Amino acid sequence: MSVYPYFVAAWLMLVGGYGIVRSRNLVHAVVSLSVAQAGTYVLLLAVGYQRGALAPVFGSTTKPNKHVVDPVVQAMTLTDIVVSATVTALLLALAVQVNKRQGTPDPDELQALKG
Amino acid sequence: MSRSARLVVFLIGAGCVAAMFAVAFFKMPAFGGSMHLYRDLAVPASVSHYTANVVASVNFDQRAIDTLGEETILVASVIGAAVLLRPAEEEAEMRPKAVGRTLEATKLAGYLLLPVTLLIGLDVVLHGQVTPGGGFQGGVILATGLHLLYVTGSYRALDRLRPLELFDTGEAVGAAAFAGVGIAGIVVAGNFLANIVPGGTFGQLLSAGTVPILNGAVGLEVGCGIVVLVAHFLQQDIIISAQAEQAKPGGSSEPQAGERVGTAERS
Amino acid sequence: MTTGQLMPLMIAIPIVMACLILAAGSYLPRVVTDILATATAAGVAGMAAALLIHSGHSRVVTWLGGWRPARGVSVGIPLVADPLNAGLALLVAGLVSCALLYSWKYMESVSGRFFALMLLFLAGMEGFTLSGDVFDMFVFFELMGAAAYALTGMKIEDKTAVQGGLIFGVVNSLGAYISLFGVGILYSRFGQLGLPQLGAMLRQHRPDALVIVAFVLIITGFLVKAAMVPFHFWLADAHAVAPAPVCVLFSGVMVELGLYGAARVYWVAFGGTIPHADVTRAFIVFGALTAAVGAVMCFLQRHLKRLLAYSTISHVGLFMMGFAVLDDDGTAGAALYVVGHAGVKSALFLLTGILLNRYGNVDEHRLYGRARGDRLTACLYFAAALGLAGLPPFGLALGKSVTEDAVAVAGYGWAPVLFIAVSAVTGGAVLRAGLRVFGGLGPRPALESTAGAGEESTGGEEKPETGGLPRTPVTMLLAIGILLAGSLAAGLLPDAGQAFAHAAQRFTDAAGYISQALSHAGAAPPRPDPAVAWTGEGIGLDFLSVALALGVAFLGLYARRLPAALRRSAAPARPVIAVLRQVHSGHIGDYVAWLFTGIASLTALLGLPLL
Amino acid sequence: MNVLIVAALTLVGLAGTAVVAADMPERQAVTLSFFGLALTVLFMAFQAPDVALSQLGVGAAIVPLMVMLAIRTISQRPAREEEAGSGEDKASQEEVLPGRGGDPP
Repeated sequence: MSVYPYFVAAWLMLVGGYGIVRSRNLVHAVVSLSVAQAGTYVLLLAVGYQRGALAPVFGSTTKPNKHVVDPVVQAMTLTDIVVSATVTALLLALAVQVNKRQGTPDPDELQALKG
Repeated sequence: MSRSARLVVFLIGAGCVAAMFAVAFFKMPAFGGSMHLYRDLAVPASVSHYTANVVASVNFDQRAIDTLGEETILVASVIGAAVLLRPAEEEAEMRPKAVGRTLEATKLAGYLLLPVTLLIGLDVVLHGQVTPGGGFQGGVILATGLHLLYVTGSYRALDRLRPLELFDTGEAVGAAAFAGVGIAGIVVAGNFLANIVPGGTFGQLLSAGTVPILNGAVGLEVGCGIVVLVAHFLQQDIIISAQAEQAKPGGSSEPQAGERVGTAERS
Repeated sequence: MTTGQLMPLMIAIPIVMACLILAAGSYLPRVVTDILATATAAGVAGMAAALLIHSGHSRVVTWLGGWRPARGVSVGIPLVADPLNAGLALLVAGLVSCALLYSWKYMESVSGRFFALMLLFLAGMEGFTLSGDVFDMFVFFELMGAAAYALTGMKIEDKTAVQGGLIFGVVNSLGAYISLFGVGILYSRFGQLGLPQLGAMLRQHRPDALVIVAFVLIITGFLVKAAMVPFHFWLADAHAVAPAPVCVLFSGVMVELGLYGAARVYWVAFGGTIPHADVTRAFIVFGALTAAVGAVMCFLQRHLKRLLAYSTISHVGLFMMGFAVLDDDGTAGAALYVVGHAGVKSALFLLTGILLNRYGNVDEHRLYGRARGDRLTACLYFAAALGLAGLPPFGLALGKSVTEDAVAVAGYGWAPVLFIAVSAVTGGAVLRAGLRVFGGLGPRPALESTAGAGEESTGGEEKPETGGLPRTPVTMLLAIGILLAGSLAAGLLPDAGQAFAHAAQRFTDAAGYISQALSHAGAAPPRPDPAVAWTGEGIGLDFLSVALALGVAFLGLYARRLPAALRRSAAPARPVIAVLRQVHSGHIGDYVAWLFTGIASLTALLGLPLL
Repeated sequence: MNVLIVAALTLVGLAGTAVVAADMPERQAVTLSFFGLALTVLFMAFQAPDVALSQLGVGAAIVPLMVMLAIRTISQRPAREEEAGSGEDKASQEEVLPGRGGDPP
C-alpha cells in the first residue's frame, strides 16, 4: 500500500505517452498528453498526504494546527491544473488548424515536415 | 518509422523508465507518512498573515510569483488561441443560422440557474482566503455559468450579450492588476508581491491582506479569459467556414444560408 | 531602489506592458504599439545591464514577498543573479529588442497580439533565467513554451507552421511534465523546492537511486528544450516554420536557456552529491552525438531555415561539451561561444527572413542566383556565414578556441577535431547556400516538378510573412547590424574574455551561491579567474576551420563534377544518410518514443557506474 | 479511509487507460470528462478540496467542452475540405464535377 499511489502516477504518465505514440488523431494525442500530466497531479498529492490528517483549511471548527495535509503540493497541483487547461486549449487550436490545412487529423498521413 | 517500429522503440524506452520509477519509488518515504518539512513552515507563516486557507496563503502570499507565472500562462494561451483560431485569409465569418429549438423546460432551468451560478462563482472568488476555492476556481464557475445563455438561448443570444472586446480587456486588466499589486509591494514594502495590506481578523472576509485582492484579480482574469477561449472555439466550429465552400451551388453544411459578415475576405 | 528589486521588475513590467497592448491594442495606431513594445524590451535590457554590472561584485539575491530563510529553510522563492545569468538575461532582452525592431512592418493581421506574445515570451525567459526555485523554473518554462507554441503556429495559412507548432508543443510540454515528476520525487524526501536549500541538504547525502532518478527527470525537460540528441527532433520542425524574428529568439537564446537550466540545477543542487566524473562522461558523449548528427543533417538540407536549425543543434552539442567538463575554463568558453553564436545565428535567420519576404520562398535550389542584385544583404550574409564558420574577430571564434582547448585539457584529446569538423560542415553548408543564392555559382540544381517530392521539406511553398516589401526597410538592416556588431564586440573588446572568465568562476562556485542565498554571508574568497584570451594556437585552428568550411562549400557546389572514383568513396555514407532522413520523420509519435528512449539511455549512462 | 483511497486510485488508473484507449473521436470527450470526475473524487480522498474544485471545473467541464468543439470542427471539416481542397492529388476527378468552385490557392 505504501507505494501503490506512486505506481498509479507512473502508470498514468506512461499510458499517456503510449496514447500519443499510438494515436491516429491529433486531438487524441493532445488528450493523451493531458492524461500523462494527470500522473504528476497524483504523484504530487500522494507525496503530500498524511494518514489521518485533515484538509489544510482552518476555521471556526478546526483551530490552526500542524496535523494537516501538505498545502504546498496542493498549490503546485493547482498551478499544474491551470497549465494543463491552457496548454491543452492551445494545442487543440493547433490541431484544428493542422486538420484544416492538411485535410486529415491523422499524424501518419501528415506530409508537411520530412527529412 | 513504421507504426510497429515506433511501438517497439517506445516500449523499450518506457520499460526502462518504468524500472527507473520503481527503483526510485521504493526509496521514497512511505505513502501517508507524517514528515512534511514545508508544511511545518507554511502553516505558521499562513497563520501569521491571518489566512485561514493555507493553500490560498501558499498560492497568493508565500509563493505568489508562481501564481503570477500561472496567470500569465493563461493570458498567453488565450492570446495564442485567439491568434491561432482567427479566420484565415480565405475564410470568413458567417451569420449563424438559428438551428433547432430548445425545450421550454431547459430555457426555464437555464434562466433560473444563470444568476445562481454567477452568485456562487462570485462567492467562491471572494471567500478564497477563508474557504476552499479562490480566484481560479471561482473564475471557472463564472465562465461556465455565462454559457448557460447558449444552452438556453441560441448562439446569437450569447454573441449579443457577450461582447468579446470587453472580455479581452477584462482579462488584460486582471493580469495587469496582479502584476500591479506586486509592483505596489516593492513601492510600499520594498519586496515584490509583499503582503502590504493590514491582516484583518483571522477567518473573516476581510483578512489575509493582499490575498483577497489577488484572488479578485485572478477571478476577473480567469473568468474573462476562459469565456474568450471558449468563444474562439465556438466561433471556429459554428460561424467560420472556408470561402470556397460558400461559392458551391449545393451545400450540405448548415451555415450555407448565412450571408457573410466576415471582415477578413481575401482581397 | 536596490538592484535586488530590479529582478522582479524585469519579469513584471513586460507582463504589464503586454496587457496594456492587449487591452488598448485596437485603439492605438500600429506605430505606437511597435514603439511601446520595443521600448519595453530595451528598458528590460537596461535593467539587465545594471544587474550585470552590480552582480560583478557579489551575487544579487532577493527573497520575494520578504520571506527570508531561517536555519537554511524558507517558504519563499529566491531570485538570484550572478554575472552569468545576468549576462544571459541581458542577451535575452537584447535579442527580443532586435527581433521587435526587425518586425516593425510585420504581419498586419495579428500585429497587436504578436507584440503582446513577444513580451510575454520575454517575461517567461527572464523569469526562468533569474529564478532560484525548481518549481518556479517549471512555471516560467511553461510560460516560455505557451508563448512559443502560439508564435510558431502564427502563420496559420502555412500547413507546416501549424504542424511544427503542434509537434513543438506536445514534445516540450511532455518534457516539462517529466521534469515536474522529478521535482515531485525530490520533494518527497527533502521537502524544499529552492535550489540553495536543496543544495545544502543534498551535500550531506550519498547519491542513491532516488537522487539520480530525480536529477535525470528534472533535467530531461531542460534537455528537451536544449535539443540534446534523442530529444532534438522538434527543433528543426519548429524553427523551419516560425516567423524570422521568432526564430531569432529560438536559436539565439531559448535553446541555450535549456542548457543553462540543466547546468544551474546540477551545479547548485546536485553538484555536491553526484560525482563530476560521471556527469562529465555522460554529457561529453551526448554532446558529441548531438554535434555530429546536427552537422550531418545541416549539410543535407536545402530549406534555409532547417539548415540553420540543424546548425543550432550541432552548436548546442558543442556548448554541452563545454559545460560538461565542469570547470571554469569550459564554462567560460561555452558562455562566450553561446553569446558569439547568438549574434551570428540571429543575423542569419533575419537575412533568411528578408529572402523569404522578397522572393517568396527559402528553398536553396529555387533561389539559385536570384539574389545576385542586392550587395548589402549579400555581404551581411557572407560576414555572418564566415563568422559561423569561426572567422577570428568574431566572439564565436574566441569561444570555440577556448572551449575546445578546455575540453582537450580535460582529457578528451579528440575534441578539437570534432569542434573543427562541426564548424567546417555547418559553416560550409551555410556558405554553400549563400554562394548559390547570392553568387549563382555551381551547376544549376535540377528542380523537381512537384514542390517537395515528399522525401524532404524544401521550403518551396512557405508563405511570405509581409506583403512582399519592394525595398528592405532600414529597421530590418539595423537589427541585423546590431546583432553582428554584438558578436564582434564579444570577440574584440579587450576585457570581454576576463569578464566571461569571472562570470564562469562565480557560476561554478556553488558553495558561494548557497551560502550567500541562505545566510547573506559575504562572498567566498574568490578563486583566480581562468585565462580567457586569444591564443596563437586558437587563432590557427579557427582559420583552419574557416578554410575547411570554404572547401566543404565548394565540395557541396561541385559534387557532381568530381571524378567518379571520389563519388564512389562516398557510397558507404548513403545508407547512413537515408536512415537519418527517415528518422527525422515529422511524426509526433516517433518523437515521443525517442523521448522515453533518451531518458532511459541518459539514466543508464549516468546511473550504472554508481551502482 | 485507506479503502476509499485505493478504490479512487484504481478508478483513476482505469479511467486514464480508458481515455487513451478511446480511439473513436466521439467518445473522447465523454471519457475525458469521466476521467476528470474520477480525479476529483481522488483529490477529495487526498484531503485536497481546492484542487478537487478546480479539477471539477477544468477537467470535467471546460477541457472536455473544448475537446468536443475541436472534434466537431474536425469531423465537419473533411467533408468540405475533401471537395474543396483536394485538387492536386485527385486531379483526374476535376472534370467529373463540373462547375465546382476553384481550389483555395
